[in-house]
Amino acid sequence: MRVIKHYRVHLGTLAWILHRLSGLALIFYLLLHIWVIHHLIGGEESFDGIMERFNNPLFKFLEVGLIGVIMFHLFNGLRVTLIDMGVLVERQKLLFGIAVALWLVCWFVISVAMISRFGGVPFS
Amino acid sequence: MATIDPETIHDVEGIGVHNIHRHDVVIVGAGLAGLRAAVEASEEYDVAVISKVFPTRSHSGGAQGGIAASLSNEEEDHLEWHMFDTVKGSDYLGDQDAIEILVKEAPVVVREFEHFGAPFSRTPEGRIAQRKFGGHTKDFGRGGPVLRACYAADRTGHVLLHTLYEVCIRNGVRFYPEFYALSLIIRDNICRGIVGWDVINGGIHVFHAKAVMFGTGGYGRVYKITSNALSGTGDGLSLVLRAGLPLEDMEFVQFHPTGLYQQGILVSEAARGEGGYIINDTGERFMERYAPEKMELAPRDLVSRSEQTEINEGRGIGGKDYVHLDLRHLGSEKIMKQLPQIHELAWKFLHVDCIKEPIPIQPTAHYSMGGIPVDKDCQVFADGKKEMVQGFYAAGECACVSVHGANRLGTNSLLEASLFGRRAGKAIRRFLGVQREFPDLPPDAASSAIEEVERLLSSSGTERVSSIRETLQEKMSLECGIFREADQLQRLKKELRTLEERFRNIKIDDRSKRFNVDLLEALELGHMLDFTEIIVEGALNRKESRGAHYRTDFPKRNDGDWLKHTLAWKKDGEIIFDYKPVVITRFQPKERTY
Amino acid sequence: MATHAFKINRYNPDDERRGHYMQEYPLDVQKGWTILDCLNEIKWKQDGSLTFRRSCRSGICGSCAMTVNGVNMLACETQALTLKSSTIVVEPLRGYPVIKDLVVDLEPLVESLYAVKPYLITKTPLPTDQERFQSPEERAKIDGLYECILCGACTSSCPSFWADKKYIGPHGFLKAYRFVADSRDEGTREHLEALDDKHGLWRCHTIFNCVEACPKDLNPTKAISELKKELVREKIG
Amino acid sequence: MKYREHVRSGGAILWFFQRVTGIYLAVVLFLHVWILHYALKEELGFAAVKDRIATPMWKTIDISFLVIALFHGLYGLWIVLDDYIHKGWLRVFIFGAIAVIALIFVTLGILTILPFNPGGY
Ligand SMILES: Cc1cc2nc3c(=O)[nH]c(=O)nc-3n(C[C@H](O)[C@H](O)[C@H](O)COP(=O)(O)OP(=O)(O)OC[C@H]3O[C@@H](n4cnc5c(N)ncnc54)[C@H](O)[C@@H]3O)c2cc1C
Ligand code: HEM
Ligand code: SF4
Ligand code: F3S
Ligand code: FES
Repeated sequence: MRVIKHYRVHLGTLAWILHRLSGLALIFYLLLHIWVIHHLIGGEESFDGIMERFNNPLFKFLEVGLIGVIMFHLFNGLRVTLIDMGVLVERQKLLFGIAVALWLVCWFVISVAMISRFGGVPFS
Repeated sequence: MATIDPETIHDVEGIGVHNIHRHDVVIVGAGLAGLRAAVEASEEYDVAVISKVFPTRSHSGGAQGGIAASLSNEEEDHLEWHMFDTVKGSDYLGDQDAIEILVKEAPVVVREFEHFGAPFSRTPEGRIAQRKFGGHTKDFGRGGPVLRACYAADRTGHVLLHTLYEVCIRNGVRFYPEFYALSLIIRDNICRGIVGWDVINGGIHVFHAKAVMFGTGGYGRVYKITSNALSGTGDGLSLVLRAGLPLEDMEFVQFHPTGLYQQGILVSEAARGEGGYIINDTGERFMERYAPEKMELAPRDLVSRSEQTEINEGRGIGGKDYVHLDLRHLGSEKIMKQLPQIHELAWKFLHVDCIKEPIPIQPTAHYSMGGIPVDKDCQVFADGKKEMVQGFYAAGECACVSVHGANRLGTNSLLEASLFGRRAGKAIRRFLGVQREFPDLPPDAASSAIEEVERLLSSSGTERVSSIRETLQEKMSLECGIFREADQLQRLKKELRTLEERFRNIKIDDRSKRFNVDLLEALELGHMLDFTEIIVEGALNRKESRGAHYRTDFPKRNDGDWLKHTLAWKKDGEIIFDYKPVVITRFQPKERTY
Repeated sequence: MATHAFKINRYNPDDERRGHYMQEYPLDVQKGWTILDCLNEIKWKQDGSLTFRRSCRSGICGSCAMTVNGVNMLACETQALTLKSSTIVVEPLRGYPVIKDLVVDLEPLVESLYAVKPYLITKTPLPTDQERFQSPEERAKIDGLYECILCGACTSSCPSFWADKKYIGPHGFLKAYRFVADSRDEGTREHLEALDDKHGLWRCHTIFNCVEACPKDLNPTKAISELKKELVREKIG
Repeated sequence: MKYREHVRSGGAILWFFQRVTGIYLAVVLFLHVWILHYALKEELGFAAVKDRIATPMWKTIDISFLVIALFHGLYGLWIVLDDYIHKGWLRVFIFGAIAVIALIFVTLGILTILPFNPGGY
């Protein structure tokens, strides 16, 4: 009905949208993951075989992305929890900045560790 | 908000309107006066409040400085001192019996506000905090300024209005927000209700009541520079005039000395109460020359006149029509704690940081001392003096009890609105204890209102409402402002006639029924034109200077001829004057110096 | 004296077929004009049918909240030139039903206000001839809460409200907390009742749009976080 | 004006739980990352995983991780849907579906973790 429905995306909205999307992505990943792992209890060979298949650049890339999603949701989740506890409510933007900084640092560090060592399946 | 509760709708044969609502009490106006009466009456009766704006949008919410009561929370104070200041402030035109009630009940009213939940600022001991305000003094004017104005930072009106609204919700008061009162139904001196316009959906509604109360506020909007809201158009006054009732003391219009330059938006007197200076182009605190003792805290009429004199004599800042309000010496901490809203206003509207710069100010039309003549229980006089209209009450700025006489002291009007609103509520309860029946509704109850709306909606002339209104405002500011003179007023009188001519030839762009602000502005202009004539003729008629009314051709107060209230009717387009004596009990008129 | 283009949402309920559309008005904006001054100028000089609410024009009555260039604000205290844009898009508050042009139906706002029992609830008898005492420190606890002008800018900016029209909204929460935080109030339970609700506090996802929108610089999110804690404390001990 | 109808939600405890589980997940996730990518010295493979999971402590941790992650995630999913879906029957259906999913996947996960015994496989 209305012509324009644009509302400016403030920092808080951005954080919320990303948190929502990352949360949804994670729950679907988790379900998938449990399903896959369940099928692996067949024994050592199939497990390692599958792991071997995951050990290629494409899956490494996807995994790095996954770590990014998890780490964002984690740090923003902690930000939200702090705000709920009444910590730094008036400085939420600063808090978001801190969360983003920690997110990027952790993402980077873990990704480097992951790529430089071996293919691993998170949640295993 | 526009939903109608079917329970309140009653059919009455032969009245061609959408709905008829029946309530014991119908109150028009949701400012402090209206809501305080609603709180009182709703303890016992079914009360409806009709307001052209949503209740908390009423103009009372804009009041900043405080509400007067001699609580002695901060220092010694007495009822008698408050009474003396009010009488003297009124330039001895205030009725002293009414003023006595005002000062006596003030502490009760303010404490009740606290009991209702109003978040007043507090003293270190936890009592209601008080500050200084212009014209309020110790020891019958012999001492310095007294701490008498009870306040909540500089949002006093806002907290009182919201508190009353909240108590009304608690008491189950029925609100009709965004309903515009079109006419009063008075026959044989008995008030039977009002006719209203449903702004949101369009349509005429009749409100049938045993008692009607008006708290419709002031009319600052007839001036160009005013502190009043855009809705401050004094509608109630012309509704009363049109019902054939008189108005009292309309020539007394208060100009507040500190309006934001060109905007008129009020910088509360609290700014001076907290110690602000007013300075002219040469950096002089010129109030030294006009009121050596009270300086900036002299009453408003005096400070405004002094300011205007400075401006007229070329000592405005840069020769322009404004002076400076300087708060810098108060320091940022005090400004942010006690006057946060002023800081915000100056910043948002003038881009002035009052911690670092002085604020450009000019006098601004602020308050109407006159209004609907009522007795001490707020019942409206049919003849202005003795005879009463049954079931019709008025309180607040639209009424004239008269406690402010020729000039109101700051903080006395929030007090008046709530205190007399409360009295009106009590009087209505007493009245309804006796009057158990609804008076009959005449079959033509709504006809004049319907006619008016239809005429305006179908008007197809050439004049814009806004251009007539602008001319009116400019002329009023120029020729019936702080300084008045016979020639100017005569000219203005003629001008008003042409404006009325032009008004008959208006066109409105919006012909729809729903939320038609164009129609409302036309209705409001009609009201303004009706009663400004009385202001102008009253000013012309009163050949003396008293309080806010200053005639350059009669610069002295003249108690011999003019220590009396003006009553004015409008009959067949002509204005008829009558007078009534001022009630003087304790304080005999003296020369008024500060 | 820059020429601005005002793009204003128009809607006339009598012309449902046309529905909502944007109408453009050119205007020479003068220094010092607020958005409200501009709208008045358009209404008074160009098109009398343009409809919006206004009253105090000094940011205290709450009438003129609307969406300007995609953000909720009070038209009367926003300088047009500080927007630094020559196109100014003005829309009615989002989330409320539109009555006409820029005027929205605030019934939902009032309804959720009523829901939190927005008045001081006391049980101990009042002192006679005296105010209740409240120390300046206790009084300071409701600073940042009592100033709300019920303009609706906050709730209308909240994505949770866009999704759920019955959401009580930040203005309701702020009002509830204004009483919960008041040392004189003895009705915490009553105020909280409506908040622990399907349309209540738990619908707030800490988005902070309300804080960004509030023209009085209040912080509903802070009030909300206090209320959530209060409710959890009540449930869990 | 009538007061609106009050619809109880019991949201307080669930809301609180969402925070607590979030914090728990944060701790366990870091632990997880640490074990996988830093502490583990050998190649990440079945053998490594098996030995770790076989201990009772890790079983407890992993099962709680599983249950709590599922709770947090699925309740999170419900929060999101709750915002946008207002039709009564659809809500009941979705809520039921989520509960069923929760049950299935908890069972599935536990069936995966439990069989790991020091001597098993
Ligand atoms: C900026 C400013 C600051 C002030 N500061 C102070 C102060 O510090 N201390 C002090 O004591 N006084 C102060 N005053 C004065 C004081 O605020 C007013 O005199 C007082 O609030 C008037 O209250 P009221 O209830 O009579 O009317 P208002 O609050 O003006 O209410 C009028 C009501 O009538 C309704 N109404 C009007 N016409 C119609 C109609 N046709 N149909 C339906 N409804 C209608 C309006 O909608 C409104 O609800 C100040 C005034 C201004 C302008
Ligand atoms: C790592 C630590 C985690 C923390 C600290 C955390 C924290 C949070 C918090 C505080 C919320 C509530 C947001 C709100 O109500 O507004 C939330 C929501 C959510 N979380 Fe997590 N979480 C974590 C991990 C996970 C994981 C592993 C998943 C997936 C299984 C997940 C899925 C979700 C979902 C779907 C939501 C709902 C999103 C929304 O309400 O917008 N979270 N999380
Ligand atoms: S909290 Fe702020 S934005 Fe919300 S209604 Fe109150 S004043 Fe307006
Ligand atoms: S924007 Fe809405 S979601 Fe919460 S923090 Fe404010 S109420
Ligand atoms: S007109 Fe009152 S807040 Fe804008």
